[in-house]
Amino acid sequence: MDKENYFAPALTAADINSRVAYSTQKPGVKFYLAIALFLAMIGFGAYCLYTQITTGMGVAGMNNPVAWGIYLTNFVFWVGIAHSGTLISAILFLFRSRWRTSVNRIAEAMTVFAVMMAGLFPLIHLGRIWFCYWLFPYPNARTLWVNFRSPLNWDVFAVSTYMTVSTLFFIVGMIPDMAVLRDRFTGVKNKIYGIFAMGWRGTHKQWHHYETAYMLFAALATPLVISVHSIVSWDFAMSILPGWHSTIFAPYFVSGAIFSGCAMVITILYPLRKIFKLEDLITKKHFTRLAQMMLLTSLIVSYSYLTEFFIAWYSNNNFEQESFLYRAFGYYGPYFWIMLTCNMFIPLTIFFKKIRTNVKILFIISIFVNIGMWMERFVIIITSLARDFDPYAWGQYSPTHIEWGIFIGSFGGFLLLFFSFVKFAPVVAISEVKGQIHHDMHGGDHD
Amino acid sequence: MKFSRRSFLKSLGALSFAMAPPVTRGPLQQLYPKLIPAEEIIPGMPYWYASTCRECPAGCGVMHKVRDGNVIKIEGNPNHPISRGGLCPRGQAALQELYNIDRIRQPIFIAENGKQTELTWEAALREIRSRLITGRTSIMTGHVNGAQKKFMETWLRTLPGQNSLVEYEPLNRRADVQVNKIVFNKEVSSTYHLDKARYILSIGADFMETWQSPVQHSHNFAIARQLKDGQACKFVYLGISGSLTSTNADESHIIAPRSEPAILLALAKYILEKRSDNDIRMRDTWAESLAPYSLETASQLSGVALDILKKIASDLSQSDASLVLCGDAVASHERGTESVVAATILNYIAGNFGKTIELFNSPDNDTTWAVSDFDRFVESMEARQISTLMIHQTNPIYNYPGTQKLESALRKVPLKIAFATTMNETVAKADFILPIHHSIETWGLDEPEPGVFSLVQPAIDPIYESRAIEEILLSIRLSTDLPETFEKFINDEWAAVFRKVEPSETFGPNWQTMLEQGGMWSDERTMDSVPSISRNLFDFLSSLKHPVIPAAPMFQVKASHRFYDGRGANKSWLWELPHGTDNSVWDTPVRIHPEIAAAHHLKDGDVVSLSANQRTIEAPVLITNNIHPNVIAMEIGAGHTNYGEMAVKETGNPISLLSRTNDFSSGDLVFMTDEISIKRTEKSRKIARVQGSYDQHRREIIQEIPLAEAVKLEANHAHRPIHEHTEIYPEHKHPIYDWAMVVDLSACNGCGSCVVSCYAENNVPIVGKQQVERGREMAWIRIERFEMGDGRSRFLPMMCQHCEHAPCETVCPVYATMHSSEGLNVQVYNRCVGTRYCSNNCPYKARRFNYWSPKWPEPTDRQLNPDIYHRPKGVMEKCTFCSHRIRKAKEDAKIEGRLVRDGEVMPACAQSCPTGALTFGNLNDPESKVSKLVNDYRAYVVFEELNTKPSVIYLKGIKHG
Amino acid sequence: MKENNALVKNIRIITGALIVAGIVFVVLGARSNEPSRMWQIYLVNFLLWTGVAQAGAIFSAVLEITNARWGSRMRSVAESLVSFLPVSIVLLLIMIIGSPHIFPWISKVEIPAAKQIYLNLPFLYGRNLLGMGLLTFLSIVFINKRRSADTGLIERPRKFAVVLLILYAVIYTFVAFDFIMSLSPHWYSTIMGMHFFTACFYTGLSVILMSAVFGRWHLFPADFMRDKDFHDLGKLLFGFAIFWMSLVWSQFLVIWYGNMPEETEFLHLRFYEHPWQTMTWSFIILGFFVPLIILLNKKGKTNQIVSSIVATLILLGSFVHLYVLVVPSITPHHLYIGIQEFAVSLGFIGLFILSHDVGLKYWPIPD
Amino acid sequence: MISVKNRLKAVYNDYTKFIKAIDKLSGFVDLDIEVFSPMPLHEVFELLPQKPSGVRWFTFSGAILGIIIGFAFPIYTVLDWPLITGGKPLVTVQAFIIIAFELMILFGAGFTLLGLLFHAKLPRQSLANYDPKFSENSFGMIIKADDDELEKLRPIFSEADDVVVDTVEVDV
Repeated sequence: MDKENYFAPALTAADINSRVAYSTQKPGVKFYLAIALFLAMIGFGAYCLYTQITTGMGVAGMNNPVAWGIYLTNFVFWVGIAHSGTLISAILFLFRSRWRTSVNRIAEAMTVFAVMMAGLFPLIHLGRIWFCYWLFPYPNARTLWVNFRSPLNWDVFAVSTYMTVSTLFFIVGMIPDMAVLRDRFTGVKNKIYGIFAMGWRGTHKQWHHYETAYMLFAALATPLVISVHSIVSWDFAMSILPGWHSTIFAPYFVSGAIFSGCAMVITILYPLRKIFKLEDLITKKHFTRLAQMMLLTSLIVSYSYLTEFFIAWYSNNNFEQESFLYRAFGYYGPYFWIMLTCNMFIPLTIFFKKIRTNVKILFIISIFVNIGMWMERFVIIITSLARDFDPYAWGQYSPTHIEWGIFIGSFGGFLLLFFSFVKFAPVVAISEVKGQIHHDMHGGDHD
Repeated sequence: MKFSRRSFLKSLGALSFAMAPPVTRGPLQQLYPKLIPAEEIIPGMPYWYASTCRECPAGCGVMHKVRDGNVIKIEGNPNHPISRGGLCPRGQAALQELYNIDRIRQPIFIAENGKQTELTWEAALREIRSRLITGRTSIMTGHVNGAQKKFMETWLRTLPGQNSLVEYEPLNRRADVQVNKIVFNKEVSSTYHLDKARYILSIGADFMETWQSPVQHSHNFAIARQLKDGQACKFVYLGISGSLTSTNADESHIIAPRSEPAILLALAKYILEKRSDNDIRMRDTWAESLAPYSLETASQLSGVALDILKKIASDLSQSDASLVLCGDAVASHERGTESVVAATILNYIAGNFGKTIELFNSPDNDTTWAVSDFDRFVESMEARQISTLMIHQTNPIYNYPGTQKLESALRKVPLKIAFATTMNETVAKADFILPIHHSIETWGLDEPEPGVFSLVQPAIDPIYESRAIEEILLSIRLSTDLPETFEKFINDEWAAVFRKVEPSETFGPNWQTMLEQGGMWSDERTMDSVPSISRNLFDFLSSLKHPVIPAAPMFQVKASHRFYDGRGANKSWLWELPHGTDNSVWDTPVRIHPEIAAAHHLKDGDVVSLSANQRTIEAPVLITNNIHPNVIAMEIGAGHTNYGEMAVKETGNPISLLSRTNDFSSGDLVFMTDEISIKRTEKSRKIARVQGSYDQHRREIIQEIPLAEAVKLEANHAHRPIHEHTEIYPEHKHPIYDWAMVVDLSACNGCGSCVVSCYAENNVPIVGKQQVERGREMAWIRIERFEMGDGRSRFLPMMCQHCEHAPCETVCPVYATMHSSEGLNVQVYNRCVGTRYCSNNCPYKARRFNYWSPKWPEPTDRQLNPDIYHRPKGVMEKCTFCSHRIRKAKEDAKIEGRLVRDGEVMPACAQSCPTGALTFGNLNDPESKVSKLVNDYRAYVVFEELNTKPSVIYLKGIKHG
Repeated sequence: MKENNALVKNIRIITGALIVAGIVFVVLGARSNEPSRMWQIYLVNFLLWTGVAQAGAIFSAVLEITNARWGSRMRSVAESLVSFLPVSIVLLLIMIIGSPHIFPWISKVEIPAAKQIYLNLPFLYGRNLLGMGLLTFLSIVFINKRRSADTGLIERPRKFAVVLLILYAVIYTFVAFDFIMSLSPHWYSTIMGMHFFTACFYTGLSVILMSAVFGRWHLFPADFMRDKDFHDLGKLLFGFAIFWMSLVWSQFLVIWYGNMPEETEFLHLRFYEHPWQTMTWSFIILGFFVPLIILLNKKGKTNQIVSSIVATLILLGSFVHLYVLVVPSITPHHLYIGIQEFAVSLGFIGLFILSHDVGLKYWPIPD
Repeated sequence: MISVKNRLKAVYNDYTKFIKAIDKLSGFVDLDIEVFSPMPLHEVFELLPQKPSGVRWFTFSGAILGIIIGFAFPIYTVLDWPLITGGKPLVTVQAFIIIAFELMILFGAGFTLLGLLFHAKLPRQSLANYDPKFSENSFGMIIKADDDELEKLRPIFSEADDVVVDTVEVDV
């Protein structure tokens, strides 16, 4: 698309190899401290899950009207974050945008690990988690299959497909880089990287098939992203609850996912860039592009909020009107207003060039957006359940320490996987960056 | 359910051995087989035993369902004149007294220092016989009648010394007899027939909860409410504070305490003038003695607007069959009986005697002692005149105000023997505690109402080492006038009754039919002609003084719909049953008017300490404006100190605050006290309420139809199809059966008997106060109360609607819920994984989730219904229209090669409803009651605009003008 | 601009004739005994062609925001479509006359008071005229700015393009609510706005492709657009076909699953009742399956004849799509296909081409 | 039939020399050549044209298979034990479309991986005469040719940094 050069000037292929390999050296003490912290978080989460399984769902905050709590919020939150990776590596590959090359590996890693965390939550929120395998389509002893009409079953297909495809996309994308590392190290590391490189030799035939395969993966991953998060939104839109049953949910949730995904990418890139000294590979321009993506999707999300409120008024349906009034001014009103400020008003500042180019402010904005998007899922799920059709069954919900523990555990798991990935594999797609630099130097104006 | 095969066979054996005379240790005699001449008991088959409920003096006839040696369900006896098939929540919960963790298992001896030692029966009886001192013996019992009363009296008479049978019952029917003595100078009791009334005015008479016989009155009231040829009974309630009955009234107004006589006599005067035609004798004396009363003074005194009183007066005068009931008012102050006299006068002048009220000259019907006499009995004990005291089925330490006096008196009695099924405060004071049979385990003959001889027969072999009380008395001292075994006494009694009622028949063979029927009732009641007014009534009227209404707040103690006079407080079903009007569970809050709350700046849930007559209790506050601004009211139930695990202890016992003043004529307890002081404590205790909001928010869940329009529509049998929407789904058929339920909202009075019946039938677990607060109650059917906008509220029983287009079925990922070919929404417990999406998607929120694994400590697990799957934690459950009953009915029908007849299948809730509001049947059968009602002009469906096409159709309540 | 004025002249003649015929039938139809038959086809054509015209400006604005150079050539083709916008304002004014026959909530269907605040003629036409007028004005200003920025006079109107895009989304959402959703007053769907302006952009893309292909043969310089541009436009069209279908599918699925009578009447009429069922299936096949299959491989996109046929089919599909959205709400029981419909539609097409031709005068295609 | 051919490996550190050599080599027809580079080189694809990769057909067949399974599987299961839920028709095409779409992508991606592994003959372990520098920043090529052809080609590699020639058995 644009001809801008996204890397620091005078960057050669050799520098890239050394720069990226820097992250795969022997880990320092700080690394082990971080890993210990994440393991502690996971431990706490696992303990909370153990108590919930043994004593029963009662330890969590769910009750009769509000039977879904923050486990579902976390599920949609993690799936939303997962989609940013595929967006950056697949969709922008189809648009041939140039700023994605140095960012797509980190984004893909975030995808794979976020979707792993997301995949846990539909199981954790089950009442009888020890029968969770019944959700998968196999005939039980009396040849009773699963109910394919249920949106939760679509979820099973969608999340497992997404996990498989994004992992494949991630591993195939890394084959050439693994070959680079295989050639740099000897001994055990050579063996391990060799397995992942699957005997890659870098011949022009292999590159030819690799490029086609990568393009096909990207072509498949794009509709996959849209469909998976549409299905996640149809978990709620397929019900008849006021506040859930609205046709705009699919594009609303997809743009929300990309919105929170870009925010999480910025949140992770900012510290990563400092720790592993990748300033000249991941430059200010990347942050600006990500911020622009955030601005676009924030506008779509705000559009969806306003449309939902307008249609709730226009529809003159008593349930819808009361449900949205409760959402804005009821017991959970403050969370709604936090969501509105974080998702609608704060991203508008990205219009100004000063903010768009200041990486520190963008990092702060991305934190706000993450909080805002988590609040959005929380508000949608909880307020529509707290007060829906029958005033007899109106109630409240507040998460208990068990639920917060499992939430913290999921963050611990994500960060553990992410940090171990960064230690094990190249943080930036070496061969793609080389390709782009080579292309700039020798390629001339091809398109 | 720890009921291993070995223990099952053991109990099977024991059961067959029990076929011997029910008293296992007695000499073997000719065997009277139980209901079915069972060659052998087929395990798995339910057997029904007709008996009588002894939870309260009303005496409803019940059927006990026995499966494999355990009573699993109590249902009303359809052909018993009092219950007619229905039961109240207390009757349904009697099982929790039988299977109670705090049951006394064998005789206990409590030494001076309070050390309890368990004895065998022989040792206990030997010890008691040795301690027997010649001197006065008295049996302190609750209300007993029929054979048991006769046995005790004859037993006491044969003992040396001047013995007495003391019947202490705080809530009783003595007022009627006393008042009739004043008005007619005759000791006659009166019976009220609500079904014949066209206009009912109730002054504080909560006849749907505790007043006299709630099941019978509710049943008759529902008949009166039905719209037949343009007429439906109108019901107006005037009372000091709101109640379940006042909520069901067409108009309910709050009146000042002690202003009842003024209102009633003013109404009587109005009718006297209006109906100049009818032949009231001594019209002039009436006019002269009623002169000082007028509607104007009555309205100033009571605080009710004048035009309302005028409207009531004109309605009363125009109605041809009216009825005035006077209830709690009698206990509002020591001159309470005056208001009942005034009500009787109003009934007399309105000509209700002979139409809606009948008089009986059977004076010995209600022989409970007046509380004033009980005070003297306590003084006699204090004066060491009583040498032996036997306590049976009563708890005066809890429900008699003079607690300290009674305790010191009891200490003075050398020998105290307590006969009890479960421990309570008074029993704990005895020296010997002897376990007696629960009413389900013993024989008996009760006569709850004149002419009704109701059988009590054991349904199962006694589960612990208990014996019948009569048996114990005989083993203490054989009495010359009594046969040597209680069994023989009962046979003679029934033979005597039989001769009286059916002289032509011989007793032997008919005993069997009588066992099946559950007793004998002579239809023709001895009915007196309307007696003449006694002379001194008029000087009694003239002696009425102008009541002085105290300015300071007054404290009213109300009988509880769930716990009567505090006796049901060890039953978890009753605590978990939401209160009739404010849906609170596991607590009895004190109801306060907003003015008093503002004065003490209280808000809902703050704990106040109430003190009166040198005693103080603590209770949480519940603000309601359905109460007189100067009155605070609290229900009996909490405050038990020694009454088992379930009783609520934090909230105090309201009766202890009452002063021991008694009514001037009937001597009954006064249930109100003037000097009450309210102090705010720092503590606050959130009252667990199951209902989210009481306003319908324009969702028309409860719909009503004005009387005028209903009359027009009923006249031309208008019909209206329920579901007519554009359909984008294909039609699916129900070939044989299409089960549906019709709920008549004009009949349902929100008593909650269906809720407790469902708990008993379907093993619904109890979750406790803290979990109900967090919204995890498990009731499959619940009573929703919504305000109708003009100050009234109405009830709607809500259960799973078994929708044709059920939103819950689509979203279940594992086919745990689906639509059966019979129109039922099937919930498969063992397939459920617990995603809970079905509960989210159900607009009626009729689904419950097991957040914890339910526990039934021994012996409560013996009450579990074996037909129902034991749901573990993490599984969704809901109302299944008692699918196990449907399946059983279909099996029986299949054996006989026919379809299930209409009415053969009755879910537990429909069967137990005293007013017959719930009807269940097969829509495919055009003759069934249900298919006739479904297209009734009053029929509608909740949330019709969601197109879920429910199978539960509601009939609109009728809104009187 | 290659002066092929012989061809241009007879185009003008034909379009002139079509416009006259169109006006005659409009007037006849308005006076006939069932004027709503004419006015509904008038509304369908108005929405279709205004959407296409506006999409031209939006296409240029999107290229401006993403400062993509690949679309620089076809941009001027897109911008020439905008010339129809002023005409559409006039057509909107004319439509005021026919409003009682279009909007059922004026007389036929009574709506609750709260809704009458929003659904009343003065407010409805006020906001739409204002909105469309503003959009027309801004689009024209933007195009002039863009052309002068190309020649380096002023810096790129990037911010202007963003504002134009946001306004487009908001205003066309209200156009959708007013002119499509309000025709069945008790029906509502939150995605209607997004659904409409995406459909307009999608139809606009196909018209841009058609006019680019047609222009390349006859009017514009031969090497005006290379194969690569057609390939990119084809890919964009393919992408938008899927996105448009995902919105149609999302609306259908949510309403079908909810089965709320308020919402399913709209669906029942169009999916399950005889005359409209075939129309619905035809617009789905034309709008989605045809481009999906043909534009899937590279040849389909680069071969101009094939892509122009696909573009026309997409245009036809969009017409039928708007037809199915609007007409069943106005005359639900009778499917009118006759001369009146053809005449009015052709009149609109003539008007569009004529204004397009005038537009080319102001904004010549740079060679 | 096994025949002995000699194999020439040339390594270039400078790109321009390398591309000049490739340019010259592109003249020869059916040359058995393997070009090594650390990144995909579009100039090489143009100079040594290859037919479009077969991976596409794998993806296409995978997608079609996914759709077929996506529809057949739910329909079979629902007809195997027909249960009505929520009043919806037994064969709810609306729900099965979504299942089919997901499986289309799943099988599409799976078959693409198979296609890649098959065409690029990837999961093979031997890295015979592969120079680790090829993956860093230098380019190279390996040509198999019999003697006379080798002679013709030799001058082309004059500018190569390193040239190695040895013999290898090849079955032809």
